[in-house]
Amino acid sequence: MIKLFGIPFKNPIFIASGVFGFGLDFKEVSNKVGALFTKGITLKPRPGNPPPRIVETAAGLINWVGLENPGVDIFCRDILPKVKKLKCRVFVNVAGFSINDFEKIVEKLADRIDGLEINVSCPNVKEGGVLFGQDPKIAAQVTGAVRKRTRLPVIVKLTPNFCDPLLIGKACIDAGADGLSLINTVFGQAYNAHTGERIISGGLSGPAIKPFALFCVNRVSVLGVPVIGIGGIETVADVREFLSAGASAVAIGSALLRDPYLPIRIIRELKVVSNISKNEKL
Amino acid sequence: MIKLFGIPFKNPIFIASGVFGFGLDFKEVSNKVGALFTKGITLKPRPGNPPPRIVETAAGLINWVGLENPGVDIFCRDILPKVKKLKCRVFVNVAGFSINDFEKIVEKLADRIDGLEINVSCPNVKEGGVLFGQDPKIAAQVTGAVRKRTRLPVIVKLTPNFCDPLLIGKACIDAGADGLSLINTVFGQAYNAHTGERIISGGLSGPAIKPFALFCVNRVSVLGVPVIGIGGIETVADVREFLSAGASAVAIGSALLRDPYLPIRIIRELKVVSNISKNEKL
Amino acid sequence: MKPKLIRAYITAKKQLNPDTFSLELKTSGLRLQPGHFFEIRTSDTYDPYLNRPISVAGYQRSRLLLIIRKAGRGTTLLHEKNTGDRILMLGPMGKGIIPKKKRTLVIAGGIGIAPLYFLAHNLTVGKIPFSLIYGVRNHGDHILISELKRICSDLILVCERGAKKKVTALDVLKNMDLAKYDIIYACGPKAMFVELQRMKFDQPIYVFCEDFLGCGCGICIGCAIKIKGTYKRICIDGPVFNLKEIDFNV
Amino acid sequence: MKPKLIRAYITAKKQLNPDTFSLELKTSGLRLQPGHFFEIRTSDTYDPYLNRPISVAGYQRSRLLLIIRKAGRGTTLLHEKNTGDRILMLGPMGKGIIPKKKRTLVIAGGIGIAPLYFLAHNLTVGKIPFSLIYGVRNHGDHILISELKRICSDLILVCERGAKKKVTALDVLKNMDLAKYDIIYACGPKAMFVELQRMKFDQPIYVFCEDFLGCGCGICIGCAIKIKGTYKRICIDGPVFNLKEIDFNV
Ligand SMILES: Cc1cc2nc3c(=O)[nH]c(=O)nc-3n(C[C@H](O)[C@H](O)[C@H](O)COP(=O)(O)OP(=O)(O)OC[C@H]3O[C@@H](n4cnc5c(N)ncnc54)[C@H](O)[C@@H]3O)c2cc1C
Ligand SMILES: Cc1cc2nc3c(=O)[nH]c(=O)nc-3n(C[C@H](O)[C@H](O)[C@H](O)COP(=O)(O)OP(=O)(O)OC[C@H]3O[C@@H](n4cnc5c(N)ncnc54)[C@H](O)[C@@H]3O)c2cc1C
Ligand SMILES: Cc1cc2nc3c(=O)[nH]c(=O)nc-3n(C[C@H](O)[C@H](O)[C@H](O)COP(=O)(O)O)c2cc1C
Ligand SMILES: Cc1cc2nc3c(=O)[nH]c(=O)nc-3n(C[C@H](O)[C@H](O)[C@H](O)COP(=O)(O)O)c2cc1C
Ligand code: FES
Ligand code: FES
Repeated sequence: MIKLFGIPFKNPIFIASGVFGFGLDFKEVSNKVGALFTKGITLKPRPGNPPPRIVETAAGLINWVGLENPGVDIFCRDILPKVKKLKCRVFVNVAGFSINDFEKIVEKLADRIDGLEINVSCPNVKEGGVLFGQDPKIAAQVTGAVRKRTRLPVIVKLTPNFCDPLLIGKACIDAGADGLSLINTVFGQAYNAHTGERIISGGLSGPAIKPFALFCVNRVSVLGVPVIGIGGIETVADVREFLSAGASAVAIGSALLRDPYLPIRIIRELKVVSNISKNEKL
Repeated sequence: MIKLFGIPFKNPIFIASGVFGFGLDFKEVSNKVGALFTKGITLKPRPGNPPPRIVETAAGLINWVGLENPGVDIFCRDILPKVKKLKCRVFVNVAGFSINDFEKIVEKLADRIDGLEINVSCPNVKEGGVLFGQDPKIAAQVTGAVRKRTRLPVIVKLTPNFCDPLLIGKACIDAGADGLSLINTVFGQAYNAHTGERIISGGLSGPAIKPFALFCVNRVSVLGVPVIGIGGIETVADVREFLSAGASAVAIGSALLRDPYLPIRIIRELKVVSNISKNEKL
Repeated sequence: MKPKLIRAYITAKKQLNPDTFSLELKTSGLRLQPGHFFEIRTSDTYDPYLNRPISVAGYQRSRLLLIIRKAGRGTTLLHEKNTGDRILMLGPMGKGIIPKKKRTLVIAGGIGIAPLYFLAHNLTVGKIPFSLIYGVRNHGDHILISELKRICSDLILVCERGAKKKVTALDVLKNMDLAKYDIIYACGPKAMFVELQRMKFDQPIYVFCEDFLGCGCGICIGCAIKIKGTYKRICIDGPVFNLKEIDFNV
Repeated sequence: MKPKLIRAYITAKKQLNPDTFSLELKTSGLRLQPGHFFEIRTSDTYDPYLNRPISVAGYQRSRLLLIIRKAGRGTTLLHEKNTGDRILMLGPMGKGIIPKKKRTLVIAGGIGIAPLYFLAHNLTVGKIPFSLIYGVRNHGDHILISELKRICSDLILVCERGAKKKVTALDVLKNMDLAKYDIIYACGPKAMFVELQRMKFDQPIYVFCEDFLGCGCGICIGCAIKIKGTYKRICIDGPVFNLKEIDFNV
C-alpha cells in the first residue's frame, strides 16, 4: 500500500494512458493494479488517424493513434459506470485542444472518478496536444483552469519533447497540480527505405526511451510532488530503477502490447522482492 | 560523389564525432568514408570522466566519456599531421566552455583541416556543453564568433534535448553556419536496480534513438542548408531513411563500437544499390 | 475465448517451400476456428519488440499448426527455432468464423493459404462442398499440395511466374462461372483484396485481413480499418471482414 | 595484430559447471597470447546492443577455446548456441603477454580462470615452473580440474562455501611463503584485486582486468582505468596491468 495525494493505492504499479483502453478488456489485470489511467478523453468524439498507426522500431514502437475516443459524453454515459466497478483507482486522461475543452471535460467528469491526468503532451494531434505542454505559461493556464473546477487529485502529464520538464513541471505545480507523470512519447518518425515515403510520424515508446524517461523523472523529482514514472517499463528491475530515480509510483505502457498480463506478474514479483528485503533487514 | 558547402565528398557516409578517435586506429576505414568528424577537441587537455563511462541500454548505450582529449595544442602538434594524411575530409569537432574557447580553438586550427563541427551539444560536461546548444541566442553567438575567424565550412552540431532544433538551427544559420549535424546524444540515465545507486547519467545513442533523430533531421531539413543525419545508423536501409527525411549525408556513431569496419560495408552496399536503381531506370 | 499467455513446445517443424515453414505446437484445451490467430513472441529480447500475429492453420488433438512465411526479422527468428524449443504466445485472438452451409469458393494468394487451410479443413469436416483457387508467385511455391488435394475435390493451382501457364488466381476467377457459389472467402496480399473489390461479386465475400498489429487484443487501437465509414479494429472486430464494407482508400 | 571481423563455427560446446561452459571455435591464422580477447556478437538483433569481451582461454591447431560464465543476458544468449552455429566476433583485441622465465604464482578467482588457463598452458609449454591457486565460491564450481592437474604440478584448489575447508584464495596466499615467487599473475573479481593491492607484495603482480567495455578496440575511450594518475584504456593499453600502478579509488 502507498499513499499519494492523500489517498491510498493498493500498490505503486499503475497502467499508463492509451495502452489498455478503459481497462475493461482485461478486468482481472485492472483489478490488481494500483491505478488505471484511461485512454485520453476529448470533448467531442474522435475517429482517430488513418492507418498505419503503429510501426515497430528498435526496442520500441512509434504510434500515431490520434486520440481515438468516444468523447466525454459517451464516456460518462456508457463507459464510466463499468469503469467504476473496477477494483483500482481510476484516473481519467483528459485531452483538450483549448483551455475551454479542458474545463468542460473536467466539469462533465465531476467527481465520479479518483483523479485526473491532464494530457498536455500528446504528439499525435495537429492542434493543442504537445504544444500546450511545451510552454510553461500555457501548461500552467491549463492546470490552473482545471484546478479551479475540481477537488480531485490533478496530475499533469509532461512531454520530454523540445522543452524542459523541470520548467513545465514547476509552472504546473505553482498553478495547483498535485503530481506529475512522465514521460509521454518521444517524437519519432520512420521512413520506407525503398520508396522514401514517410511511414509514420508520431510518438516513440518502449524500452528504447527508458534511459531518457529516467533522466526526466530524476530531473523533476526535486519539485517535491509525487511523480509517476513512465517509459519502457517491462520488469521489476525497471520499476526499481524508476523508484531510484525519484518516482513515487510507475505506470506501464507499451509493454502491455506485448503482454496484457504483465502487471500481475510485476506486482507479484515486487511483493516477493520486498518481503525478501524486509526479512533481510531483520 | 556529392558536393556540400562547395566542396566534393567521396560519398555521403561520414563518421560521427567521438566514436572513432582521430580515425587513426582503422585507417583503411577512414580512407573509405566521405568525411571523418574527430573526437571533440577542447582548448585545454581533459582527462575525461571516471568510470563507468559506458552502460548498455535497450538497443543503445549511454556514454559519459566527458570529452577526454589532449587539447588543441597537442592535437595540432602530434595528431593533426597524421590525420591530414587520411584520404577523407576531416572535420574537427570543436568543444568550448566559453565563446572565447571556441574562438581560440578555431584560430589555432586555422585552415589545416576541411571544416569545423561546432559542438554545442555535449551532455557530458558540467560547464558549457549542451547548455550552449539549448539557447538560440548563445548558439548563435558561438556560431557568429567562429564564423568571423574561419573561411572553412562551419557545421553546428545540435542537441535534441529540451529545446527545438529548428529554433536553434535557424539562429545558427542566421549567424553564419553552413550546415547542421544532428542529433547529438539524448539525455539518459541508468540505475542499479539492486542498490538504487545511479550508475550513469549521460548521453543515449544507438538504434533506440533513430526514430527521434529522423524526426529532428526532418524538422530542420526545411532550413535550406545541408543536414548531416546522425542517430542509430547501422544499415543501408537506415541511411536511406535519413536521406528520405531530408539529410544530405549521414554520420555513423555507436554502430562503430559494434563493428569498426561497418562503414566499408555500407559504402559498398550503397554503391550496389544505387547501381541497381540506375539500371532499373534505363 | 479470452487470450491467454501460453508457453508451448514445438513438436514438429517442416520446411514447406524455400521461405515457408510450419510449426506444430502442443497446447490443449482451446476452441479454435478459422480467423483465430496467436501473437507470437519471436525473441527473448526487446528486438523485435512486438509479437507477430500468425493465424491458426489447424488444430487437432492438442496440436496447433502454424504456417509461417519468412517475411522479415521476426519470422526469420521463428524459423531458427527447433523441435523441443518453447514458444511464448498470446491467444487465441480475433473472431473465429464458423463456415455457413453454402456452396463455397475459397481464394488463396501466397501465404494467404495459412488460415484458409484451416477453413478448408473445417469445410471438409462440415461436409460443405467448396472450390479452392490457390495462386502463388513462383513455380514451387505451392505448399501442402497433397493435403489440399485430399480434402478439396476442386483444387485449382495457379502460378504467376516460372510455370508453363502463367496466370494469377484472379485471372482464373474472371473466367469462371461464379453463379455456382453462394459465398466467397479470400486471403492474400492487399493488392488482391483491392482487385477483388473492383470485381463487384454478387455473393458475399469475406476476407482475412493481415496487417501490422500492435497488441492483437484490442487495447492499443493501433490496427484501424475503415468499415462502412468508421474505424474498426482488425484484431478484435476481425480479422475477417465483409470485403464490400471495407474502405481501402483511407 | 589488428582486430578483424571473424565468422567462426562452433566445433564443440561443453558445460563445465552449472553456469560455466566452453565453446571451441574454428578460426585459423591467428597469433594469440594470454590477455588477448575477442568481442563476441551475442545476437543478430540490437538487443543486447554491444559485443561481449571474452578472453582467449586456449588456441591450438586453429581451435580457439573460450570459457564463459553465464553472467547476464548476452552470455545466456551465447549459451543457447550449439555446435555448428556460426558466431560473429571481432578480434583479437588487447595486448597479449609473453610470460617471463621467472618463478611464477598464478591466482585465479572464479571465472578469472579463463585467461589464466591459457597462461598456465603457455607456462607449461615454456617450461616455466608455476603454482596455481584457484578459488571458487561454491563446491563444484571448479572447472577443468583434470586438465589443470596435468599441466600444473602445484595446484591449490580452494572453495569459499559448501566445502569442508572453507577458505578463499587470499586466505591461502596469506599463509604461503611468497619469497618462492618472482612474479604473480591474477584474474578475478575487482574485490580480489583491491584486497591483493592491500597486501603489498614485493614482487611485481600483473592483473587481468575485466570491466564493461564499449568497443574493445580503443575508439570509444569508454573503458577508463586510472594508471599512475592518468586514465588508460583497459582494452588497448591492457587488459593486463601492473596492479601496483592501478588507482581503484577513481
Ligand atoms: C491476423 C493476422 C494473421 C496472420 N497470419 C499469418 C500466417 O498465418 N502466416 C504468416 O506467415 N503470416 C501471417 N501474418 C503476417 C505476419 O504477421 C507478418 O508477415 C509478420 O508479422 C512479419 O514479421 P517479420 O518480423 O518477419 O517482418 P518485418 O521485419 O516486420 O518486415 C515485414 C515487411 O516489412 C518490410 N519493412 C519493414 N520495415 C521497413 C522499412 N523501414 N522500409 C521498408 N520496408 C520495411 C520488410 O521488408 C518486410 O517485407 C498474419 C498477420 C495478421 C495481422
Ligand atoms: C577483457 C575482458 C575479458 C573477459 N573475459 C571473460 C571470459 O573469458 N569469460 C567470461 O565468462 N567473462 C569474461 N569477461 C566478462 C564478460 O565480458 C562479462 O561477464 C559479460 O560481458 C557479461 O555480459 P552479459 O550480457 O552476460 O551480462 P549483463 O546482462 O551485461 O550483466 C552483467 C552483470 O551486470 C548486472 N547488471 C546489468 N544491468 C544492471 C542494472 N541496471 N542494475 C544492477 N545490475 C545490473 C547483471 O545482473 C550482471 O551481474 C571478460 C571481460 C573483459 C573486459
Ligand atoms: C498506442 C499508445 C497510445 C497512447 N495513448 C495515450 C493517450 O491517449 N494519452 C496519453 O497521455 N498517453 C498516451 N500514450 C503514452 C503512454 O501513456 C506512455 O506515456 C508512453 O507510451 C511511454 O511509456 P511506455 O514506454 O511504457 O509505453 C500512448 C502510448 C501508446 C504506445
Ligand atoms: C562514446 C561516444 C562518444 C561521443 N563523443 C562525442 C564528441 O566528442 N563530440 C560530439 O559532438 N559527439 C559525440 N558523440 C555523439 C555522436 O557523435 C553521435 O552524435 C551520437 O552518438 C548519435 O549517433 P549514434 O546513435 O549513431 O551513436 C559521442 C557518442 C558516443 C557513443
Ligand atoms: S492491434 Fe492493438 S487494438 Fe488491434
Ligand atoms: S572499450 Fe572502447 S576504448 Fe576501450
